[in-house]
Amino acid sequence: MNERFPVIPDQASALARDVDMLYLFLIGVSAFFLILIGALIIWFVFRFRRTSDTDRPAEIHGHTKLEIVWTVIPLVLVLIMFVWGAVLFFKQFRPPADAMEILVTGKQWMWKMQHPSGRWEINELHVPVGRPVKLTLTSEDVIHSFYVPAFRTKMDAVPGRYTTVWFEPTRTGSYHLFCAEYCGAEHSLMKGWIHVLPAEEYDDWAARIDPDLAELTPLEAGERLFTEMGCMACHNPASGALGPNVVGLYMSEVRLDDGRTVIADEDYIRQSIVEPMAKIVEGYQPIMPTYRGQLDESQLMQIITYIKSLE
Amino acid sequence: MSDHAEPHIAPLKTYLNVFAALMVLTVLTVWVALFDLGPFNVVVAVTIATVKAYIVILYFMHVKYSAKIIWLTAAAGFVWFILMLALTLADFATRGWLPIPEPW
Amino acid sequence: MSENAAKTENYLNVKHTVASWLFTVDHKRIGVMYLATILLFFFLGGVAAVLFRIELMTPTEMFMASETYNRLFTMHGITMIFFFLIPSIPAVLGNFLLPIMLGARDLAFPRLNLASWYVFTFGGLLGLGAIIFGGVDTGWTFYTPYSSTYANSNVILAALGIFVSGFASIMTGLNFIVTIHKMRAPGLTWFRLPLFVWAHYATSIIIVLGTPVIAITILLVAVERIFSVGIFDPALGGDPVLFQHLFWFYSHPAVYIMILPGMGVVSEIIACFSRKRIFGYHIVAMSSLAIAILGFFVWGHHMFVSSQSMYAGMIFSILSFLVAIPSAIKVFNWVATLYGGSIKLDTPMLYALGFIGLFTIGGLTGLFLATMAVNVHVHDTYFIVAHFHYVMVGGMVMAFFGGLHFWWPKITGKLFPEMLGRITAIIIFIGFNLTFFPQFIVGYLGMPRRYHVYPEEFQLLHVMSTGGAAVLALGYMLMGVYLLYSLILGPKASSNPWKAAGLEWTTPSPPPTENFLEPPVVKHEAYAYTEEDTYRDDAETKGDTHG
Amino acid sequence: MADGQSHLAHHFDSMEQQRESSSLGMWLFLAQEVMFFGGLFVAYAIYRFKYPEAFAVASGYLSVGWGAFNTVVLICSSLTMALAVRAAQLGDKKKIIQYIVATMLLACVFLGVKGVEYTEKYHHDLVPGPAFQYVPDFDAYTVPVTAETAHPNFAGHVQLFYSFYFVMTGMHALHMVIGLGLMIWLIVKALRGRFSREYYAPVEMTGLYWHFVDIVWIFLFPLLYLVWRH
Ligand code: HEA
Ligand code: HEA
Ligand code: HEC
Ligand code: CUA
Ligand SMILES: [Cu+2]
Repeated sequence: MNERFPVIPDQASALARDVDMLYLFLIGVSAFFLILIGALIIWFVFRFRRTSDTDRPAEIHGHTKLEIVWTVIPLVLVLIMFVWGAVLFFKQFRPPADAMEILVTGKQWMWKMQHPSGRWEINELHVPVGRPVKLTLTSEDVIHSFYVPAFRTKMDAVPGRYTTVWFEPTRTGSYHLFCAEYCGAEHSLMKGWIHVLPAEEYDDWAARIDPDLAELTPLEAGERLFTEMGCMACHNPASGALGPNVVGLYMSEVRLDDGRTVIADEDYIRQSIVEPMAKIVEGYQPIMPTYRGQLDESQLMQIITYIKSLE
Repeated sequence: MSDHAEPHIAPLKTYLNVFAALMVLTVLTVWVALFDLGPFNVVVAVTIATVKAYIVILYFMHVKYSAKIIWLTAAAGFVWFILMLALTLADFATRGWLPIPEPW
Repeated sequence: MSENAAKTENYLNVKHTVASWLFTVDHKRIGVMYLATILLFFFLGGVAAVLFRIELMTPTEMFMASETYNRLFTMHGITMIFFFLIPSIPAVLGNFLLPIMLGARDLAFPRLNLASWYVFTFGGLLGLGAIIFGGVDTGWTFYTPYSSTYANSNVILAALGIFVSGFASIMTGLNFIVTIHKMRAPGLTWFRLPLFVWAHYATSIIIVLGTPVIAITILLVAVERIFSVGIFDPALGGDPVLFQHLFWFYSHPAVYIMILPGMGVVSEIIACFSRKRIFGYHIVAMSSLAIAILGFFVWGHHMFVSSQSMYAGMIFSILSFLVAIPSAIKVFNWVATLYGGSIKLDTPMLYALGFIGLFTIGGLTGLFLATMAVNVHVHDTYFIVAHFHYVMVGGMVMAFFGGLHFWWPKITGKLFPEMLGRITAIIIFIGFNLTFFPQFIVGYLGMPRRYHVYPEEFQLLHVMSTGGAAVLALGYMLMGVYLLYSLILGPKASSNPWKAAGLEWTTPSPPPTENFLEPPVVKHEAYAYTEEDTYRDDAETKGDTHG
Repeated sequence: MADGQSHLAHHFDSMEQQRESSSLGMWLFLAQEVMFFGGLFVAYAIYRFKYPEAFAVASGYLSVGWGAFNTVVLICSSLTMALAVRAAQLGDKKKIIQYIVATMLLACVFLGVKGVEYTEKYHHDLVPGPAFQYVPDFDAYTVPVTAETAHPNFAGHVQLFYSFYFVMTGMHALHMVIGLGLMIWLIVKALRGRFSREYYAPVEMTGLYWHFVDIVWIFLFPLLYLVWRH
């Protein structure tokens, strides 16, 4: 399209062109009716303008044939729109059986994605060109919506359930990823990029596990994980809120709700994270979710390092 | 609009009969609930409740003797409710279905 | 005051005390009180819009934080929809005109009508309270679980405000239906009713059957927040999408509450300024009912990508298309009415023609949205924002101001400066298109709505849009100025300055307390522009009232 | 608009027009009420559809005895209300008052029983909210282990049932309290001798309202108390 003043976004997926075709059809129909109605109004206004205050136009009650015509034509047109739209819609949401699966979690205010190779990403998603990719979406808090304009696709990530969406990138390059469902203060920052790589390049890329986290010191990575994994929501050192304050926790005495006391060593902290129901701190509800499977061991180590550092 | 200039006054007996019918249906609905009819327990319970509501509306609320427009208004409320329920359920009931296959 | 006015007592000059207004049961005074109240909300909502439009001139944060931005668009949406647009035509023009058009002395339940104004104002104050005490940031749609659990703002107060004002709306709707059924003047059969009345009849059906559902839904959100009982909370197995069903069950039909009265107004104006009976009167009347009824069953088209079942989506999609047909019929019939007429482009007519054009654009883009595959791409982008401003602002607000100008002489007894009126109408038309047309483009390009910061490539279109908003604000400002001027210094209006048909033009301007000097008897169909007595005006006949 | 002799408001032409208007108005109000409760019933239906077992188990903690008793009480009150309206139609002022008082007494019995039930639920920690605690009572009630009952969120689903139990019965009770208020107003009017064979619309309207409240309960009873009793 026109580079200076684009009206249609990049077409970077197999279905983008199909959606645009339908869009153009709709524009065609609309333009036809708009021009027709506009022209008629202008013509009538000039042709039948009031020339004297005593004008008394003749009465016209209606015209049944005409009315049938302008009921049936739109009816046929909208039926075409419906069928075309529905067929394409099913295509948009029927992933091919061989699609590569990526897990996507939305949370205030970022996207977390995990590749089949196990590699995690945040707010950026690398995908291979020419291979169908199926995303399984969920959310940890409120509803978000995974939106890639260049692929003409969008799906809500709903807490408590899994939804799916798929696409087949057809052009390499970087494309916008947006959160399209309003989700709170930084909704407009919950965006990122989709990087479409040549297939081999993607395979190489996916095999390199965790370069980001490895570059940070364990303490930094732990701190980062502590916010990114949502620990802050309940263990904010400032407010404490839902969960006990973990500042100064390390090696302190903790009273449990069954009356026992334990010393909060590394093992205890680790168990609190992966098996939170095992030992409940006195005065708190057993609401902490388990992080088993979400944090790999190295990440657990990093978080524990961070908690230990809190004085 | 109304068919009657003077309001219809139903005989006492009508009210007592309706009352008796409501009582019988109440006993019936508790009694039926003691059997395992699978999904039909709800169906039966709601049907009995609907019958009860219907006779309350007809006799206690005098719709039987009222103008058509009252009929229509009373029916509109219930019909709209049923449509709301039906279309919402249409979503929840078909969520598990797979997309229509290929040629679509 | 001219000697004529000194003689006749009218609803405005019977009494002047504040109490005589606050305790009035006269539908005309209540209509005027509603007018003042909703214009205040329109102003508030508009100021919020102008503020965040300025912020949107730059892709990065300019002068407000994201929290402020979110509170502003939420306040804008809530005040504009619940406290301005929904009551706009029904509670102001409908209240004022419906009994007069029916030849009745008042609405069926005058005290209920007054109660509705109080309830509405109370609801509005709760809403204002929510804004003053920290604001609300959920968007006008209140999607759970954000609104029920996560939002850190005054959701409860705002929810109660909407809950309460909903009942005001129900009272008005109920009153209208009963009045239309039971209080028509002798000779006024159903198919002699003006289309304005038909439109309000259809609107009232939606109000009575739809509004209670939003009331209970929003109450559930408040209950969930206050007691944390987890009705829509996924942590307990609650379903956030269920909230969307219940919300849109009302809020989609509500968009027809927001357009049908406008269509009624436009029918009156077009008939008057082309001196013709509306082409295909019966079909236009019935299409209002069809829209009201069918419009109830399309709500799921707001939820195509919400994880709603695809099959339910298909049902909602096809029904959405079907409900477009009666709207199409109306548009074609209005255009056909112009044919062979005697057309005069006075201010109200300019608004009415603007309505047809803009509503058509808005409605046609509604078809884009009902097309499932396209909806997936444009859902929750500026394309939606453009669509609904075209129908709501280009449609209903245009109709509201058109109607206000049309009946201004009747309501206030004063004339407004006609030339200024026409110029303003044109300014508003241009400003409107400049504001919202670019949003279709930026929306299709992928710009999501409710975004405080955005990628740079969208800036140009946003700047155009903000420029348009400035023109639009200028237009409204101008209108405010000359209407105020007319109210105080305007020349006195005669009973029928536009030479229009309709019972309201047979009574003096402003009308007497009981609406008519003599109980009217209706002898013609509506829009009897071929009858000579249609053109009678007391400016010529000097207060002569026979027949 | 003197309440005394002429009950015809200034804007109506005849008593008949006025009576028909108020009755249509009341019915529209009731249609509105149907949709108001309708929203709750739809939400209830969806959750019951999603979590049938949790709802069955949860409902098991309600007392069918109290529920059935209250159903009978409410039907009786509907009868006395209908008779009050009939008395009004016949112009029998004394009977109007007697029947309304009877209706009010029955309503108080109903609300009293609800109070007992609510306290009971409170003591069993079945009031939804942070304090909600669902401890399966396997002796009183055998819960088969299925995919649903084994779901980690089972207790949450039980809580959902109780959220609806309280919101629905609470909303219903609120309507009854409003009805009681209306009946007090009726008694005052009746004592002042305001009603006659020509003018008794308030009694009739309150009657319609009361029967509506009864109908809501007719549906609530089986839906809340009788989910699973075999
Ligand atoms: C006054 C308000 C109003 C009106 C009248 C309409 C009218 C219509 N709307 Fe709109 N809509 C809104 C207000 C309104 N809408 C709002 C506020 C939202 C967003 C809410 C939010 O998310 O915040 C919205 C969102 C919205 C969506 C959801 C978008 C999304 O979020 O994904 C959809 C989807 O189907 C839709 C469709 C329609 C349709 C099909 C019509 C039809 O009724 C239009 C019918 C009219 C015409 C068709 C034009 C006239 C016809 C012709 C000139 C002849 C030619 C006709 C044919 C060929 C058929 N609307
Ligand atoms: C009746 C409904 C209505 C009306 C009239 C308007 C009017 C306007 N709206 Fe509205 N808008 C909505 C309903 C409406 N809107 C809704 C429902 C939303 C969605 C909210 C959500 O997402 O939750 C929305 C969202 C919305 C957005 C998207 C925000 C986002 O998603 O981030 C934008 C952006 O441009 C916008 C702009 C405007 C503008 C410029 C006007 C202008 O037309 C306003 C012009 C009016 C005035 C300016 C006031 C009167 C002026 C004077 C009396 C003169 C003096 C005043 C000054 C000089 C300031 N609106
Ligand atoms: C939903 C809220 C919530 C989240 C999210 C959460 N926690 Fe907790 N956490 C709690 C609660 C409540 C307790 C106390 C009850 C218990 O022991 O289970 C707790 C207890 C703990 C304890 C034991 C504290 C003590 O004083 O004994 C540790 C350590 C801990 N959490 C670490 C974490 C880490 C690390 C994360 C993030 C990866 C996290 N929590 C996320 C709520 C949460
Ligand atoms: Cu996440 Cu918006
Ligand atoms: Cu809609």
